Amino acid sequence: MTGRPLLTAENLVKHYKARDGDGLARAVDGVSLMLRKGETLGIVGESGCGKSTLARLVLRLIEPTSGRVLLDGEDILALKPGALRRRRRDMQIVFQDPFASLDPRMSVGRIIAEPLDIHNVGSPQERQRKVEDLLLMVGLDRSALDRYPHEFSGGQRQRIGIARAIALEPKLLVLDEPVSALDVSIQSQILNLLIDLKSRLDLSYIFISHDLSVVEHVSDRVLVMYLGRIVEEGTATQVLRQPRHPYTEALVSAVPGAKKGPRIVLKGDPPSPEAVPAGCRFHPRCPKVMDICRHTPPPSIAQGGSARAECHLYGPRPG
Amino acid sequence: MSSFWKRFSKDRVALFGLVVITIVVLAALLAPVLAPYDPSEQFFDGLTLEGSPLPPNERFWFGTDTNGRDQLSRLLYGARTSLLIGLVANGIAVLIGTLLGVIAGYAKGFIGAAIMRFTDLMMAFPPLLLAIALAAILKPGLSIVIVVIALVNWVQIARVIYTETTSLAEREYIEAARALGASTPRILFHHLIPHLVPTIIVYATLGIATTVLLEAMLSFLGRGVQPPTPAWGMMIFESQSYFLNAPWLVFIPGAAILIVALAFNLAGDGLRDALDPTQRGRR
Amino acid sequence: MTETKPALLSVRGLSIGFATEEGPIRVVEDVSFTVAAGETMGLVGESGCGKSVTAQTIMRLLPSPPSRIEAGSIDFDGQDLAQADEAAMRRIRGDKIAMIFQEPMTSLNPTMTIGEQIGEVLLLHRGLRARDARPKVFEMLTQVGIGRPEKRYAQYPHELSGGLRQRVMIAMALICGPKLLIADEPTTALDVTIQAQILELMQALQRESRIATLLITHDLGVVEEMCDHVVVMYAGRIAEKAPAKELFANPRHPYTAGLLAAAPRNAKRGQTLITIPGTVPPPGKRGQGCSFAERCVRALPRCRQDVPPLTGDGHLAACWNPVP
Amino acid sequence: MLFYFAKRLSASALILVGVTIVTFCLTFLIPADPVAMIAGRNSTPEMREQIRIQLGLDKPLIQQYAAYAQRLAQGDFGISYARKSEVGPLIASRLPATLLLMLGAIIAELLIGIPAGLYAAARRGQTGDKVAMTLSFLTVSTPQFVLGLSLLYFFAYLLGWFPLSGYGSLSHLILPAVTLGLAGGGWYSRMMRSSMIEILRQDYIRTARAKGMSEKRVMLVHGLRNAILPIIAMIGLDVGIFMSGVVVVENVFGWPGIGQLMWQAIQSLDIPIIMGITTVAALFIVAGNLLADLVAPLIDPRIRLR
Amino acid sequence: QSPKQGGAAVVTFNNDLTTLDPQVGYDWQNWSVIKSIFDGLMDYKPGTTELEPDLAESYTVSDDGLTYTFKLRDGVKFHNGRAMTPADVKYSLERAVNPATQSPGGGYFSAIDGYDALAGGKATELSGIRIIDDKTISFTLTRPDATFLHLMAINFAYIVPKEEVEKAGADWGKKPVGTGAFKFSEWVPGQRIVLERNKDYYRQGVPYLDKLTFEFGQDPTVAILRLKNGEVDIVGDGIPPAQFTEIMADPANKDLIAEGDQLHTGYVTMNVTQPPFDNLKIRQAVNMAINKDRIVRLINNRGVPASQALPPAMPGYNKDNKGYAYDPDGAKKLLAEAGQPEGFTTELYAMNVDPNPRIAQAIQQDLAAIGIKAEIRSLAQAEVIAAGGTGKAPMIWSGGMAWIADFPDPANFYYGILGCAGAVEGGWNWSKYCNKELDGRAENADAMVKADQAETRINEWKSVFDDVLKDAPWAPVFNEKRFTYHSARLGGAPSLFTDPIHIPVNYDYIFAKDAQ
Ligand SMILES: Nc1ncnc2c1ncn2[C@@H]1O[C@H](COP(=O)(O)OP(=O)(O)OP(=O)(O)O)[C@@H](O)[C@H]1O
Ligand SMILES: Nc1ncnc2c1ncn2[C@@H]1O[C@H](COP(=O)(O)OP(=O)(O)OP(=O)(O)O)[C@@H](O)[C@H]1O
Ligand SMILES: [Mg+2]
Ligand SMILES: [Mg+2]
Repeated sequence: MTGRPLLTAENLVKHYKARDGDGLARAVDGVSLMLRKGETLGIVGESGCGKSTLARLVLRLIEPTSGRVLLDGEDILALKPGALRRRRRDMQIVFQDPFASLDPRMSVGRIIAEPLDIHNVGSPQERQRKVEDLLLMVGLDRSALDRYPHEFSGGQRQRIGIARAIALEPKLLVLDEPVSALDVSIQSQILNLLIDLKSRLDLSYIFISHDLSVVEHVSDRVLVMYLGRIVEEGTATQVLRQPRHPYTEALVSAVPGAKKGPRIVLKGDPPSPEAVPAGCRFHPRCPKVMDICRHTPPPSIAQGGSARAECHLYGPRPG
Repeated sequence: MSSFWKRFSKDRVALFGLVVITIVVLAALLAPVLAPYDPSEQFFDGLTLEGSPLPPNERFWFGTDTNGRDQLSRLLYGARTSLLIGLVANGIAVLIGTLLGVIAGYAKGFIGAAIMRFTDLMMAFPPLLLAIALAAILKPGLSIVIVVIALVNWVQIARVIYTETTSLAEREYIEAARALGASTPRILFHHLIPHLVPTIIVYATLGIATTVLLEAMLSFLGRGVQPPTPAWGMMIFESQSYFLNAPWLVFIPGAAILIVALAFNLAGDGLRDALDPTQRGRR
Repeated sequence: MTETKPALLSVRGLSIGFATEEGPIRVVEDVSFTVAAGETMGLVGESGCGKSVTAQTIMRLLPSPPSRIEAGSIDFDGQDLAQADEAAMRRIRGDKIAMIFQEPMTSLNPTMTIGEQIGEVLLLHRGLRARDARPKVFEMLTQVGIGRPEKRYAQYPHELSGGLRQRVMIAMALICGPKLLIADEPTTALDVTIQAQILELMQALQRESRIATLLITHDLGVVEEMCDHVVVMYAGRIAEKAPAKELFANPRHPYTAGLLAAAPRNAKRGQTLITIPGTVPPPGKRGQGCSFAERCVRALPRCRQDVPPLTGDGHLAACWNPVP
Repeated sequence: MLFYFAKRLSASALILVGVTIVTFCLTFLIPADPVAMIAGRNSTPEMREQIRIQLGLDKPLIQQYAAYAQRLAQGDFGISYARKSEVGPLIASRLPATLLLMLGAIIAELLIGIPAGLYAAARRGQTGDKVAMTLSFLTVSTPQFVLGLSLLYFFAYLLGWFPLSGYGSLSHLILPAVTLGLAGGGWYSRMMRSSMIEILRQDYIRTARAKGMSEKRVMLVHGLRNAILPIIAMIGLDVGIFMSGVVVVENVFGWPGIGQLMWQAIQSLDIPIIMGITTVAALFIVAGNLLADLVAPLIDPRIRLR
Repeated sequence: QSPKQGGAAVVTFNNDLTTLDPQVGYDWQNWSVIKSIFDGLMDYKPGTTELEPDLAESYTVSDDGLTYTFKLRDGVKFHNGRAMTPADVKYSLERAVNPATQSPGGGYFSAIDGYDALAGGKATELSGIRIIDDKTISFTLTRPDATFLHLMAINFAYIVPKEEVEKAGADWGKKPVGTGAFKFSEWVPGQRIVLERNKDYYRQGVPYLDKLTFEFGQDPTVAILRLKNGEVDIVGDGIPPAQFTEIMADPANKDLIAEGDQLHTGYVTMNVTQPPFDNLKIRQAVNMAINKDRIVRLINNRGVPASQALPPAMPGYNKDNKGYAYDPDGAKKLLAEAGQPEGFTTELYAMNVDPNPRIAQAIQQDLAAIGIKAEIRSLAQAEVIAAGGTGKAPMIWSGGMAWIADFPDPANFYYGILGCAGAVEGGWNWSKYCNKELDGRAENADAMVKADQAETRINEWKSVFDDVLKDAPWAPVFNEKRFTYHSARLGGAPSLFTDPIHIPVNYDYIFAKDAQ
């Protein structure tokens, strides 16, 4: 657990032009993170909190408003387009939606071969063999080669997406909700596959999910995001068994069938990144809200070990 | 490929379209063999004593035109011109429209805006005037006709393709391709254009008849295929005022255009379905 | 099964087929269950096992062709819906049986205000004009926890968050006071915190009005919290049927047991999860015998030949070799 | 919102300037000598030179354009070569007829396209659908002159339901409007069909059905509003497409619009008229697109977000 | 049936009327409408080409032929009620010549003294016109001009009231006020022009019609249907070729179709200044190659093969000159003699309105038969005229733009289209044929102004045209005949419906049979 850093992101900010009016959507608003080699970093948070945006930012699939991303010490954001494309060999992504992320007009064989084609890996025969190996590795058989995505179930498609992502043997694999669209029985198959591949191929994961139990199961460390910021971080057990931030507490208690004490039902909807509340962004929904929360953004406060939480509860109280 | 053919050949309607196209193409190619007469020979007895064209009869199966020429021969030879125009001119228009539309839709930003403003400009321009003016710079001839028609017709296609591309570009699999390190041309040609094929086919087939008719308009204005070279559109256009008195002059070439257009449409639908893997074994 | 309350909905031997290009397929086979007034019945199972088809068939919402009720009856309130004509169904839909769907994002018409869409139900079944329906709509909006209904009335779906939209869907479903509510994965698309809100709302509404509910989900956690009885479906058939508590404490069908075991929350962190190998066979590729046999660790030779009947007393399972 | 429209408006203005430049250049490429037309058969070279100077044709092109643009900005389209009268009022006097015809054609398109599309969508895959779609394809491919004369012959001459020619009443409008709009109607029926089929797959349609709504009502109340959007966008473009059509249709039906004027101007290469009409047409095309942009959000509120 | 006063008639045209300004209007369509609104000093007897005084009561010519003195008629009033005076005559002619008017006919009056000064912008009046008293006006010419009386009968010399012209300004062409048989009443742009009977017309008893409506934008095919329906009385554009046979064959139409000659020749010009048509033999070969009979059939026999430039109805037409007979073999021989046995490639321009492209194609085939490959340039009228004016076009088929005489005199068929004056850049002599010797003989002929010289003059013209034919700058093809189809309601002599001067119809004398 003490590998050297593979990926570092510093103070990443992504502001979109708001879809409505001329305001800003603060999709990601000052996020720093660090992923060590061989580690799995889990990111949880509600829909719209900026998880996917963050994932795209660290892969530079979108350009950040500001911030820095270092992969193996190299500044990804400084790369020229051509160099960036070559660098993509080292960083890959698996998307949430196995239906949307595979080109419906490409055969599975071509889909998996595409990264090899793009990066000109080996001879055509070698590629062909590699594609077959990859299929086997993710638990599909050769007959899949000439078939098309729509002929597969969600779980199988996700396997295809994973095969495509690992084809280039990347160092970093970002998994953006890879199992959210899958059935429980399939979900466990894919999670097992991911855990297995990680050790076999020496991968490091950023694992995004809104399912706490899944994140807890696979992650070494966990970040909790709320409205574009990381409100809590720490080891998986720390964060999910002893949540410190009121938001994490609510999140953990809300899981149906979890039966860990009384359920905390938050009032109201998650506010949109186009109208970020002043002070602590969570204060309008926070059951433990204090006066200070309404105007002063909380600092990030260490919680023992590597854990931190952005909450006034743990800060010096005024007066 | 073979599976494509298997699926296409199962579509009986499409197959019918293909057969019709094949027949027409063959007829065009074999015109010198099939045509009973020289298409530009104006028979002295090809007109009545009063100078009216002859209705279909034993000697002239499809009647004669207003110059006393054999309509059947003109139809056969005209197929060459009209198919060429319908396919090539329309094809080029579709090509230009697709490329510009897809680039504008995917590139967004300045390039996209520039292309779309240019399309808007072209759109705001009566195509007829554009055709006349363009043709005025260039000396008339078949290849010029093709170029002119292509330059006039791409606009609408570009618009439609643009709109469709902007929505396609949002798809996750496009982003997936970028994440793999795919270059822009690769994304355009491997991931975007294949999805535009249905739209392209619709426009390509719908454009055939209009293109053939636009050629007629150009001919009328002295910018089209030069007489006495026959072309279907021109055959209709020249004699459209005869349609009450000598209906065969209008309806025979008209039917030819409609049949070919319809055949391409049917074959196009079949092609579209056969090319679409998601249609395999689906209703 | 000891039926203490009279059945409001009683599905018997329901089989549903689809006509496809590759010939007819049987998607739901011999499904029977009852929902008593005021009761919440859970219907769980993997994607594609036929939950939605069953639910939509009760509402007769599936277009026919291609769908077809091949056998069975659907007795609701003394009427066999399987035989009812379209006009009769129209009177029942939205009035006596209401339905809410999984995707609150797409289940509302983007070009109509939510007020119009809720009020429309009253227009259809009570003949009220939009003006007269308004106060009732306001009332309903308040009831499902949407504040400032005057403002919300004129808003369009895209102006609302997912949780609010699902509340709108619930309001729309309940405005005519139906006897049966069919909720097809009502919280699947929502965040946990919002899901918690909606589930609480549904529980509260049920406590008040005692509407019988058929709750479809694939989340066993939700079933555990919400349901009195549970039906577990697999590949178009009922695998297990039992009171909720009994099922979770003591699953008898290997499939149910596998599902429960596969959930990560029940596993040790980082360890290999228990899985059910393979996938659900799609309709049309379901051979003879038990469809689960291929994936089943407890399969016997017999399982591949004969379809097991649903047996048991109160806790029923369709298995030749049930978990003891 | 306002900003968005200001932007659109300025883009439109730019397009119009572009159109005037292109038109101006193009008309100079057309090899005709207006002076010879005006001066007639008995003119002397001196007279012709006089006329050339009067028309300003002796000046460099740039200067001519500048003068043209300046006059245009003041609403002055110049003097027709053949008619010796001002082009502006000439076009203005014809414009209402053409606009009326286009409006009629748009209504005809919608009245033909939408029901046919709905019908085909409701019966997709069945014979009715196939017949409707084949017919729609044929309408797109039929020459307007032939169509116009056929309609005229049968409905006006043989049956006498409509006047043979002229302008002024609704019954005059129907045949030309149908002729001009039929092809578009065929187009729209295809668009309507495919977008309706797409819409009918949407979840909210299922919701509507679950409310106990009849299929007809589902289609008309919930489907139509959403399915019609792509057509709205197309209507904006129609004005441009109609510009070629009105030339033919107005000639067949004796409709006193700018199409006739354009045709005669092309014949006599009356360049001020050609330029004037092109500019005015561009104005209307741009306005049509703008209008479509304005109408779309009224139908689909989501579009306001842009 | 004898003519009655009253009733109305509807005439249709496909194209809009461009103007009703008599000094500007110069196409066959507005030509005759103007004739019904305005008058000149001279006119022709209805249905004939016979000159007679009109607004002039009488005239005298000086012995040297240089001074014409006209005595104006009494009681001629403009439609605005004012009496016409000699000042109006002077004003009108000056208006025609003044370059500001941009009159296409100003050149006709070049013989009047002071023409050059006014046309060149150096004067504001024609010094040759003198008002003698309030009924008399005289014209002094710089050279004798035998066509002068004809010139006083063409539209450009029609009398307009100055105050109305100035009041209307640029709109004058849309609000005409004349002295003619009909009074302008209404112009709905693009739709119709309505004329009313001028009750104060100086000629008693005419016109017969109370109202005359011209409808525009009417496709002739549709107009024929409307005529059959009784909505239209005269199809101004004539019978479309498509319907011609059918209409002629219908016995019901027997009395409804008037047939008459026109002062028209359709011809092919050959640019004599450029090879290969600078070679006489080649021009003659072309003349012999064209199968005129076939072309006449192509136009439904609505004409007769032409042997020479002048049409048969024109004074000076030489009955004895048979022209070049159809003789492809002879033509081939001539080509060979000219050193072009294999033929050559050239271009044939034609106007793109039916039947001209068809005629061009017929000519194309005939030329191909002797080895000449002519590519057809079928273009808008204006483009053909431009190509002819610049001399760019090797061959032009004149149809559609061809010479219909402005007045019935051979001179009118010469200077502009065959003489040196027209053979310049922008001129209408598309052959660019310029024969100084013939020009001189023509001028000599036109100097014969005395009544007793008339026959000599015509004979001289005859010889001029015979010599033109020898040089073969044109290949005359046919002389068109006019067929006018009118409703049964209209009455009048057939010659009125094919009036050689009032084309297509002399509206002043036709009448409505159903007039009350
Ligand atoms: N192109 C864009 N323009 C404007 N706003 C955007 C854009 N893309 C994303 N956003 C906004 O940024 C916020 C974060 O989006 P993001 O997709 O990162 O959320 P997420 O946490 O991944 O949510 P989910 O769980 O639904 O995937 C959202 O509120 C979204 O509306
Ligand atoms: N129109 C149709 N034609 C053919 N097969 C269909 C059709 N609709 C549904 N099916 C099949 O019926 C089966 C049951 O579908 P259903 O939607 O009921 O599943 P579900 O249990 O609701 O799954 P999910 O959890 O994904 O909603 C699926 O295998 C599906 O492929
Ligand atoms: Mg996301
Ligand atoms: Mg479902």
